[in-house]
Amino acid sequence: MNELLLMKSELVVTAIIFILLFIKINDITSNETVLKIINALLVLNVGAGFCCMDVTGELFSGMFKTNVLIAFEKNMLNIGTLLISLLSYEWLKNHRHLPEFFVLLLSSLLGMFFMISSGNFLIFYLGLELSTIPIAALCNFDLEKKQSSEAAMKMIMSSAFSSGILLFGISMMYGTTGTLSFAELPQYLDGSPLQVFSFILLFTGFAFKLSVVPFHLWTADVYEGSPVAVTSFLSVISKGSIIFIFLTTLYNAFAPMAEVWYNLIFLLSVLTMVIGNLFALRQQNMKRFLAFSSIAQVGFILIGISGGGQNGISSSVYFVLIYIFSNLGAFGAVQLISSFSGKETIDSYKGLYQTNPLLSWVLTISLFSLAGIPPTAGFFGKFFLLSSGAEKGNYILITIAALNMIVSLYYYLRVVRAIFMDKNEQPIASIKGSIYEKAGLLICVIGIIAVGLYSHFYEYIYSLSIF
Amino acid sequence: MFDKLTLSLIPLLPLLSFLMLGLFGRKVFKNFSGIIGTGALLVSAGLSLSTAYNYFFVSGKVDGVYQKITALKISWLEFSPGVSIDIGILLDPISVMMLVVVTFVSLMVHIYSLGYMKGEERFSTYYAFLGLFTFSMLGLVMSSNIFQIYIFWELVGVSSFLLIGYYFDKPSAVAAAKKAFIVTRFADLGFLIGILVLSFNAHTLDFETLIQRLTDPNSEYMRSAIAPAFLGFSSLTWGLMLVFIGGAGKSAMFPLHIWLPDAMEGPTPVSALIHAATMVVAGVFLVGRLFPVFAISCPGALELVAYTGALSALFAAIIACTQTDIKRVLAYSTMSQIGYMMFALGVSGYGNEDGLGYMASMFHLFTHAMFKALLFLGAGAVIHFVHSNEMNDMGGLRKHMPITHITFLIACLAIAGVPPLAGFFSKEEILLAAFHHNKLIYGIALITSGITAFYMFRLYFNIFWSKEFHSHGEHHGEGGIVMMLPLILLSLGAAFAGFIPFSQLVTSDGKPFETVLHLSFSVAPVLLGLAGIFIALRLYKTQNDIANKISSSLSGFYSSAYHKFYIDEVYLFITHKVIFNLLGKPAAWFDKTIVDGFINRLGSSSEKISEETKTLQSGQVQQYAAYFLAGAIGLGIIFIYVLTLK
Amino acid sequence: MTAQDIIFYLLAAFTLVTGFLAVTTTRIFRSAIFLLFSLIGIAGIYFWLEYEFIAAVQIVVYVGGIVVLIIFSIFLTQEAGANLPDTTITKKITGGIAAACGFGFTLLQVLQHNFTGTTEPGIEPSVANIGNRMLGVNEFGYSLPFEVVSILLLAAMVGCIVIALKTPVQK
Amino acid sequence: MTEIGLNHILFVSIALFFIGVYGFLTRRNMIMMLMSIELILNSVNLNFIAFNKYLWANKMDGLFFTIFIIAIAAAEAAVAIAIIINLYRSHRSIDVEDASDLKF
Repeated sequence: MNELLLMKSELVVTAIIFILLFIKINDITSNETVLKIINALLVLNVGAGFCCMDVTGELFSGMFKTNVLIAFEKNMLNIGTLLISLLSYEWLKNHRHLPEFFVLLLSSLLGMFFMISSGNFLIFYLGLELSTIPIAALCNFDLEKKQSSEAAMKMIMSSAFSSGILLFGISMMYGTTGTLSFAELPQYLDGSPLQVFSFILLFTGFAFKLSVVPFHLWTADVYEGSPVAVTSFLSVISKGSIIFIFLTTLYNAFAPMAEVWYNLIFLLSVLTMVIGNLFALRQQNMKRFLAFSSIAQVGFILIGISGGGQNGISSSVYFVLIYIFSNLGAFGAVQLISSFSGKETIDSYKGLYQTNPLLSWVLTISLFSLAGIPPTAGFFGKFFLLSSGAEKGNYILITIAALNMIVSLYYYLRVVRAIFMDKNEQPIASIKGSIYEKAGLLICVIGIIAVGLYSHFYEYIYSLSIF
Repeated sequence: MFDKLTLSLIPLLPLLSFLMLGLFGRKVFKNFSGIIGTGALLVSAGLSLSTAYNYFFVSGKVDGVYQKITALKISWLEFSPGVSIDIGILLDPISVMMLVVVTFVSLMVHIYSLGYMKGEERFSTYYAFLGLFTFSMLGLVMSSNIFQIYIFWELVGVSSFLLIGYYFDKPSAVAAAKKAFIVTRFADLGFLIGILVLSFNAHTLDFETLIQRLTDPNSEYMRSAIAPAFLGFSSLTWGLMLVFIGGAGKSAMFPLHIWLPDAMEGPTPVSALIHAATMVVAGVFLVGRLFPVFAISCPGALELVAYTGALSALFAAIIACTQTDIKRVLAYSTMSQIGYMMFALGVSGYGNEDGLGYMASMFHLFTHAMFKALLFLGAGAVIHFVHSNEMNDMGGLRKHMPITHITFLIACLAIAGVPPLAGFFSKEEILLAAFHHNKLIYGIALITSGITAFYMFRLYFNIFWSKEFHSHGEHHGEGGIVMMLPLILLSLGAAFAGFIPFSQLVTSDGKPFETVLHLSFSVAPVLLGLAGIFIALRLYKTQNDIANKISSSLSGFYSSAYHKFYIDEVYLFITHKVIFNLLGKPAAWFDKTIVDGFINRLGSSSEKISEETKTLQSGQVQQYAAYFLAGAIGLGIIFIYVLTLK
Repeated sequence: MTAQDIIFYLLAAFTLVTGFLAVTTTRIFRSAIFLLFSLIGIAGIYFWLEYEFIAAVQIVVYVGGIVVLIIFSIFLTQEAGANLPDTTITKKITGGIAAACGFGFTLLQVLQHNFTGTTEPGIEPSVANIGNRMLGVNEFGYSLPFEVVSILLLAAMVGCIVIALKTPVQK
Repeated sequence: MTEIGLNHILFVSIALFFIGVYGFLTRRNMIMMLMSIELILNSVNLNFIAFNKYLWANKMDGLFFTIFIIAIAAAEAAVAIAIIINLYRSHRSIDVEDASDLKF
């Protein structure tokens, strides 16, 4: 029984996948009813996630392991998935392949669960592929749109290439150490050049999924072309899951290589922040804009990760929690506007405040949180990331990060300005979202405010961050 | 002692007013919004005054020393072992003084705006923003924790962004709001890193503990903090300098002042509140808050404060002489006066009479709040009347606006340091402190005080005397009782605030001391001030084209000076040729193109780089893969051959 | 040089040459066939290494599955695929340089590395051993990855069907 | 016994890997790119088998990794081909250089 409890998140998600397949095969109900069922199931899934969280243990001789932190991370991903489902109501309502959409989405989620629970390169790799391949298919879910299939093609091609390189790294790592298990790895690591090289190849696999420069080039294209629901899943849930497993592998499996990855992260986080910000400056399409801004955010998370130790874990996980709410809030607003008016450029957002004041505030709060302006949670998240980085005394990195925060502020304000201050002859018409979308946005805003101001969240995560 | 509830109400009332007006203002309260906001602030101001009375005269002093009282402390987050982030209220002489200043000036602005902003479409939004600003400012001054102060510091930034950009249909206002926000945020990040540095050294974020740990030379915290860390400075020095950068940004010190003149695009009462009395002195307050650390442990950082302040004071005063937009004159004047406060802190020592500069700085902060708010509100009345910010459109207004005229004159005399008005006393103390510590700064301060008198009276004469005022169409008088009452109240402050015995109340270590005013010492600054006034009088009281003609061409000056050697021309030569053309114009140019231009160029060049690197994102997935491979191999080469870590 | 060596060299040369031809031949159908040969060559190396089961899987899945799938899709897209303009020479050169540098660098690292293996006795890669482990849940059991892969295949199937299904004409 | 050592096989696999990379970087036909990916995955498989055989025969990690890679390669190829066919429908082309509407 206890062994089943260890895998309960995975089992629940698998069960939902099969329920959905059943619904599809029998073709029983209309889209709206199916969405009701799905949302109810996802709420149940979130609820189930919070039950019996404090089981710790291993299964399959260490291939699968879980603890409270991992359970909490899975809950975060569950909440994010629920939010995406709520926020995409309008788009999903009319989609011909609704159950399949969720089958793929949840398969991907399941893959992430396996990935962050993995104690072994094999499960890690399988989880990674299970989380990637369905997303590539999902990118194509705007079936009539040319851009959607282009995005899917770019996604599958780049990710196949990346996983080829990742696998090459894993195979070399296996050759030099003789083990695939994360727990056994540290004792075989001796820092020989081939190991360093295979570690770097492995690292690029993470970096690709995290959109770390220079492995980020697919990001913006795929984000722009895909349906917003998929984009937000990619940029929030997928990134979050990679950060979690990244932390585990770096701090545990690759602990003896700390010097290498510390320098690697230092180098790449600077590059990532600078490039992400520079490109975000120029974007007109909101999805593309958010893509580059999320690249810059990843640069920030890397700073926290470079701190190492308990602070590194807790600040990164805490930031991901905030990032889920802030980014989904922003994507939710973009999604709503896009599905009602089809407009996605920043220019078309001009004068939004006149017609949709509440939505404007939601978007503004989310962007402020992404920019790290107090008292939104984003500020606290960035503060803890910076202080985790500062613990290593790397003030150069902190200073560059601070400079980048200014640049990012500049472009976030550009959007806010368009919404509130610029004049527009024909602003986007007043949007009446459904109860689902309202609930989703409300949860995001509450999350953005509460996670920052209610310190218990950080304390809780900090208390879990022991490994 | 101090009732927690009462104290918390002081900031919470404006917050409540913000929430009410922000959420329901437009629909429910409409035109009552102003009354609600003002009412909330009236109560808040009353509470602050009673708190101040209670603190200074009843229970604040124990054994002859004003205590630091932590009236409220809620532990918000145990951040890492031993370091907790608290939300609290710290009462000490400067925070109590700031409470009074902030609530009083804010109340005046609230009342004044009832008339000034009447009929605005977003009237209730305006009051909501005022409430938010006041709340954040009060939270800032009451903070007991350096992290708390930072949060409110940022909130002040956000709310001032909203207020400056209030006229959002004016592109210049929007640009100014954005600039103010971004420049101050830039500085704030310095502050944030400074906080990180200090807190990592002291292992605390709490002000009292932090100051105690970083001033005790025997503590282990101190030893690690003063060890050389980076570029030869100790991490303590770095921390304090970074914190000062934050303060310099908010307080518009050179070269981070570029946002201040532009910020004048906001409504004039807002300028009175933000850019005269409250937000801009936050930097001074911050340095004052950490003053023991600066003075005892790190005189080097204090030196930086002193020179930055002195440079800003002189630089801004010179530029103020060249401006024709009356609000810009006041903006530069503010920058100059805050420079005074800064260098006063910079030349101060810690404890007893040594702390004269500290006392003087806080004194000047107090008196400056009065007369500068008055000047802005007076300027607002004038702008309201003339519908223009330009000096050239004004003149001869004394008959049309008698109350404004008199109060404005009082303020000008006060800022010029004419006894016995408020500015005289505080300035004397500053000069005295500077005289004892640093002769160079004393000299700069003296010159600046002369220039100050000159440009203030240039402003005064240009507005109220000069030519006759030709009214175009309808004018609606001075603006009624709601606009005049704040002017009168503030002018009382500007006239009599100097008699408050500050050295008995606000000192660096809490112990009162006696100050003596040496009449002989006052002669020089007062004479210089009067000279400045006199020159302005000769030049601007009546319209005379000699001034323009002479200043326009060099040859013109020589011929007329050769043929008719009038004393006027000597003045003119000194003022227009030397100050205006030789110093003022280049300084203004430098300010506009180099300092300000640097930031603009930074923006445009990063957009340019962004434009040029766009080919990186070519849309070709094979090219992406090539970059991917190159990245992987490149990193491999770097980490195996270049960064050999073994 | 023993016969075994010669067989290996032949297999290796066959694999590499056909692999190279697969990525350089202009005619797409031919390159698919070369790919087929190359994959068979690898299966040959597996045989040579005495990993018969893997060799069998290689032939069944790759040769019988993937390559057929690829050939099938070539037919489906033939009218566009047959006459593609040739790759530009710059692209070929940059691609070639990138690949050659990568090859040289990686090979250098591998050759410089002193591989140390285990001294414990090996396990026979027999079908019985593999089968027992594949479904084992105890130590060295691979039933979890097996289940994960099964879900992955399911998801991939669902995805393929949705995407490749011909969209009915909208009314 | 044979003289063929680990390095010989690694040479083959690395060469095959970069042949695959070369194909991926240069071929314009998306199906060709997919075929290059298969070469890359095969070279990795060869690596795993070689290491398993020569160095770590006491466990069967490498062998099983290979089996799973083969399974995943099949799934990946299937999805990729579905996407390519869909793309072909809308673009009437499977030239990767044509599919570059999304850029900058």
